[in-house]
Amino acid sequence: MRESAAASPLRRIPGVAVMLALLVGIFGTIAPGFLSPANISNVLLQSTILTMLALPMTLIIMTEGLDLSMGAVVTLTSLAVAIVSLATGSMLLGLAAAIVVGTAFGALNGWLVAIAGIPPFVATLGTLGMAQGLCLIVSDGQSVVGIPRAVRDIYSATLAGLPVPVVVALIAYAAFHVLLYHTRFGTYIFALGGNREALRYAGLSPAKWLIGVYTIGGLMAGIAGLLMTARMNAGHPTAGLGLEFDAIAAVAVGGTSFERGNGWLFGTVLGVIAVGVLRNGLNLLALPSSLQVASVGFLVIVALFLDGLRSRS
Amino acid sequence: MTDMTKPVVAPPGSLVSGDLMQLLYRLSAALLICIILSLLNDSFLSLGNILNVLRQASLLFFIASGLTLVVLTAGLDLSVGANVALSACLAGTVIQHTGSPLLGILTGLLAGGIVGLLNGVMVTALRIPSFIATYGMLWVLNGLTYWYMAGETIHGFPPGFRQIGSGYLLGLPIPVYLLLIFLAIGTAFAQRTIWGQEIYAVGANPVAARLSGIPVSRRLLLVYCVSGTMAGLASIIFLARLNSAEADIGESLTLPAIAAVLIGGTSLFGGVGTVFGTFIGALILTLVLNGMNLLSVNANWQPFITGVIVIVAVWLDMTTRRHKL
Amino acid sequence: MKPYKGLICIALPLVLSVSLAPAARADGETVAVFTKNQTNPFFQTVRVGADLAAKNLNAKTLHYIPTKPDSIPEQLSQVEDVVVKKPDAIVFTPVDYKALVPGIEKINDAKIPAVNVTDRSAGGKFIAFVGADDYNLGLETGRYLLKTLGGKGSVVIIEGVKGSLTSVDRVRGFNDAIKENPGVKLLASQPGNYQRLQALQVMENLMQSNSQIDGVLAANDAMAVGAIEALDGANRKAQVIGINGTKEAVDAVKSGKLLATGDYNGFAQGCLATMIAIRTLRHQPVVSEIVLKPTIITKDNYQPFDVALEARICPTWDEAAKFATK
Amino acid sequence: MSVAVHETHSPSDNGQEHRDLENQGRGKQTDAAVPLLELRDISKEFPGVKALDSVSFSVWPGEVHMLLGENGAGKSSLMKVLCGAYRADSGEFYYKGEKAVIASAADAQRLGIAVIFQEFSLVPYLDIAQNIFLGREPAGRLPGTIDRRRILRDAKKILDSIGFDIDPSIKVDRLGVAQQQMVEIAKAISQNARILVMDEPTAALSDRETELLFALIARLKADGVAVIYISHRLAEVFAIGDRITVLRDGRRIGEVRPADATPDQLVRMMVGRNIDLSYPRNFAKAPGKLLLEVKGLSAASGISDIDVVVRQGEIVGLCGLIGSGRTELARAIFGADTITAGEVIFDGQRMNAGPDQAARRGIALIPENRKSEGLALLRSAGDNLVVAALRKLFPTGLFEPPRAFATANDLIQRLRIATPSPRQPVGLLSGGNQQKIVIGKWLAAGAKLFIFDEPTRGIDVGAKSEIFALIDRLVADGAAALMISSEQAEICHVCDRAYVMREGRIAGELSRHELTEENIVRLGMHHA
Repeated sequence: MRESAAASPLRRIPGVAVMLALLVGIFGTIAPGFLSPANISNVLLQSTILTMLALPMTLIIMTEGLDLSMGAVVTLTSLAVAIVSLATGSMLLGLAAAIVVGTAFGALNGWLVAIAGIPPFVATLGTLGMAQGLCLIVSDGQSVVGIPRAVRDIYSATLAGLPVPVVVALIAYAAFHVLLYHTRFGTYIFALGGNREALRYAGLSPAKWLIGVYTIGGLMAGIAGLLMTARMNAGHPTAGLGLEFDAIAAVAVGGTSFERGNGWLFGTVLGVIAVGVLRNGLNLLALPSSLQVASVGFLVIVALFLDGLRSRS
Repeated sequence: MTDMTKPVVAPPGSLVSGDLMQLLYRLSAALLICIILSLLNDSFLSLGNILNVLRQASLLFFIASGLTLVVLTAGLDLSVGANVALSACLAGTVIQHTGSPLLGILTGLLAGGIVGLLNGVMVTALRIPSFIATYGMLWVLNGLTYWYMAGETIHGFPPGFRQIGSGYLLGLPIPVYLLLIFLAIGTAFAQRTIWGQEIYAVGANPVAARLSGIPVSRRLLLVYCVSGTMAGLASIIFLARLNSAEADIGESLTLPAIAAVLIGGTSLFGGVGTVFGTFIGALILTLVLNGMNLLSVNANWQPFITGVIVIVAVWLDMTTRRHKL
Repeated sequence: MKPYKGLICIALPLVLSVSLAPAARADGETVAVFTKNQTNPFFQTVRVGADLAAKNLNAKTLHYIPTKPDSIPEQLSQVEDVVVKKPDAIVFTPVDYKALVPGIEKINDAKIPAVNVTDRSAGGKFIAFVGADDYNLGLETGRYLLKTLGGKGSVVIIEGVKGSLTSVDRVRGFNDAIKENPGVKLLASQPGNYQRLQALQVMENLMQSNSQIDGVLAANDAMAVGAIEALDGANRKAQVIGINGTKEAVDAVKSGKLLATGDYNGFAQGCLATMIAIRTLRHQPVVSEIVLKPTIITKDNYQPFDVALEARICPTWDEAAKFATK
Repeated sequence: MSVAVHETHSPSDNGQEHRDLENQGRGKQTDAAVPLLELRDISKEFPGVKALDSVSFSVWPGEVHMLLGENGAGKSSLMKVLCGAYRADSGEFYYKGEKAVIASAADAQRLGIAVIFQEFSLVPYLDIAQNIFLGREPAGRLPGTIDRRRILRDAKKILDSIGFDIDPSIKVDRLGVAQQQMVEIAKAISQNARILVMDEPTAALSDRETELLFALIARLKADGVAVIYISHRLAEVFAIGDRITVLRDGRRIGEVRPADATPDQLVRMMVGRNIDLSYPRNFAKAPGKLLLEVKGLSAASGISDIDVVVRQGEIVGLCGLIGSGRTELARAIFGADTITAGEVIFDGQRMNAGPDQAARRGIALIPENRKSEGLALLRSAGDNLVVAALRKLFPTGLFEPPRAFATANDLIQRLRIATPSPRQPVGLLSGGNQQKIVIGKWLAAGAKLFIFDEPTRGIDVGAKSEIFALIDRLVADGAAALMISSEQAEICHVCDRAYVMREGRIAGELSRHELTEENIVRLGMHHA
């Protein structure tokens, strides 16, 4: 892997941005109603949950890590929101429960990776199973319904003309931007992936900060869980399974490299939107679903290939 | 090397017996599970059930064994499951149209191999990280399979062919023979051929391997091809086993296969691991599911328990393998 | 199912007349058809039925299927996208009968007439529901098996996906059928998640712990066939029944491997739901609920079902009206 | 005073001993009666090895204390103990005469100890400022945030103070090795380090950069900073050292002042036996037939229009400043980089199919960065020794462990590689032994042309002359060598001819009798 200098975000901007522009251009011309405000807000709305996961996933991947458990954990936190808010009638308690569950799993991931020294892929593959199992156990495979209106309104309500979930996602992005580029924590995240020894020599404990990164992942999974439940107005034991791969794909498409802590937060957002636009556009064109399935794969491969070209030149 | 996640290990290269202990650990773990299960349920130790476990483990092993080589080169193949599905569907069609199992088998192996080759090309020529490349491939394959099958099922194959999956020979299921054969071949390939050695070298340090005159790209291609072809083989066993092909058979196979490889002690950082370990990994996973069925444990617990096992197994690895530096 | 008993011959001209009659009216409506996944053969039968019905009425269908099988978020997104596209009508199978309610409400808000097919949604407004009675299917096929066993012996149930409407009702039907026969002993009831391989391995394991199994009640055909493979593999015999009446199952019945399969008749469901949708658009009278009576496909009556999907023929509206339960 | 005296001394006497030794030597800077930092009877043991055996050692303000010793002598262990990476098993630390504890990096920092490792402790995708202040970022208004303006300002100040003129907001992954080292030093200074430990700082530097570094060290001395300087280059030891401590096998052999010691003396102390510094080399044999012919070679890596020939029995030098294209040429010949023009003819055949072809035909590349490019550190010595010879040893393609084991063992004996067994992971061996393994790998493969890239970098004198003796034997047996080295002395000693590169081109060729350091420098220099 001798793509050091070229891996810098700036040169990567095209990779995903070009792609997104291309998709928007194509669908804008051939897909009826693609550029209608209603549809645009659809795409954004549909991208929010994935964004909430892809942001922390970017940080985790920057530490040369991975979190395969995210999808399952979101599902679990979504169930937590449903069950608790159903029992207590309070949306906030539901959210609190979700955040507690999510953070706990995040911390567990962090502990397994940083302290027990288990490779992230393995550790989170394990916790993926655990979370999935818990989903089935707490729900016994049933959807949880009859949730208080307050929860659902979160998804349908608007704030300053923007749907609340979009606002939440925007806030999340702003928060992550500040976190990564303007705080010590962010600096140490670069170091965790780029040169862990540097942290040790600086008298800092890499383990501590690594746990922090994974915990943030869990926290975001908790918040995303609320959105998920709000969207379905129900908790369902399989609702979020597989989202982790979508998130990882978005991060990769967004131009964050899996080596030496070279991450690009905004690219991730573009990546998420690109995937969303693709699916939405194909739906509007009502192309055969099998084609839609394949096209997602092509998007991922082509985007990575473009970045590959760029990083070699 | 002081990086906690990358322990200094004495790897299983021909000259190191370091991993022998690891295999013993695993064998004893498997045995322990057996003992516990046989205490909890008397029908467990019946010959029938043991063969049953072996036969179920064989399906997992065929996929996982090819995957092991990929992981040995510090790569990953997320497309194996989807590959199995596509290969099975193609092979199934051929058998039904030509009535010739042989042609069908060739089709399955070929299809799997080609998919593997494409993965290899993406990883070597296009320099896409294997994790992402094979993930994209997974979607492409699913798309193809869905389109090709259009929600139909291919079923009903010649009895002769189905023997491969369900037949017995001298009281042993035929898949078990295949399992033993490919276990032997896989181990021999990894430990007793220079290709195997070169694969270990590539996994341990691709740059050094290249500057030692090892054709890294070609070895990687080889590895992904083998992985794909083994998926093709697995698809054949599936066909013969289920006597039918559906678009969704592959879905539930990928993660267990990866889990088997990891439980088997193959390191994701490459250069460390054995095919035999993967076999034991597959065995352990199957034993647990079998036991849960016998004890009619609520199926909801299965993913949870599998997850715990993966973590524990690998954690034991790291603790037993890490040099105190 | 009843209309097929010898009806095909006379059905043909009727269908033609049906298809010609509205041709005079404004036509070419688009119907968006939502199904759960691209992998399960059953939904293919629904889609084919819908396509055929639409063709007969000079309308066209657009299919929306989650790329990840049974993915709730994806179907929700597809609903949102389709609402933008504003098709004339929607035929809807919810991936999850509870979690999709918000999606259906979006459809209602957009004032797009929708027909609920196969899985009865827990909420939202529909013109009509078209489906089969899972409970009675389970009950009838169960009864048929137990009758064949002579009301005694030991049986196992292989359930579908835990918590899914179909599985719950079908298994309830099985159990009630068993209760009616005190001589029958239920050995185990384990989930095979509607998956062939899982059913096969569950069966293999059950055979280890139970030396004698006389009957297997599987909640769908794929699992029934999987169970049969397992039995073959162990050279053991048992009577097996499944549900759905897929092509594969019919062949298995023909060859005597499968005792019987309850006809879920996705094809008719697809036809009728689409017809109702289009008739509504054309202000023709419709019914608000059609629940197909359970039909058991056995060695004696499989012939009419032993035809390629595309070759099947939608029931005419007059026949359809007969099934109306509301 | 004579070295012999020291060797008989017990550590405690030594403490006494070099104190007064200092009082003569030190003079100017500070009048402290006690050393800035003193280590007494420090011991550190690893399973099987006694890395440090009651080592005593002290450093005074404003002096450069050279640390000499073969690899495995305990230098790096001592350093790790100093910076708190290792915890000593026994022994005591005294800071300005007070008893102190160094149990962690934090402790070391508190005492003002800063280490500059060969593998830099920099983060590639952070900018220079963030790297300098890693872990000590100035707090911004909001909790946890960083005061961007201030961190840049402070960084600029530090960089100026060491005369390094660069924009602190540049990302480190854009910097060259030398620049990165400057950042490392700036980092140390910013921690107002009073004790600066440098491990082979000039290993990767060109002559000009080295001069800059020495100037900087002089400035630090003037500020009363104590520098502990580890080096294998005797020339440097005499150039900048105030005191020299020699370690061997984890024990402190003795301490001398440059004025009182001769190179031979130091070498004898280091290796415990006499070594002829003018590496043995018999030029008797006339060069044999043409082996390598490079015609008008250009490569994407930035070399152009290169003509080079190497004959059997020759050692051909390849000199030039760092970045003049030497390594790139080596890689191009080996087929590791893509060629854009010209051709490489080896043994009469045109080479065009990458490293595996080159290796098969008999070209060997011993890369400069052996850890990352020469070896699989996790694999065993044996595995590494046979990896290049697999095809040759097992033409059938079937791998026979016993045979591989035998081959490995034989090489280990022949090259006197210090390893408990072929099963030992290479990562646990010393630099010299690792280098021997890289060479041994190619001996097993039966290479005919050996391309050495800085073969003696980071290798102690003992191993050095062993390796040169080895090279001499190779060419005597009809092989040939192309040797890249920044140490002109070496080139002049051992090479039959030498090419000098400049800016990616061959600046000239020097025959045996023209081969002098002056000529090399003259050719290699950029003409203004």
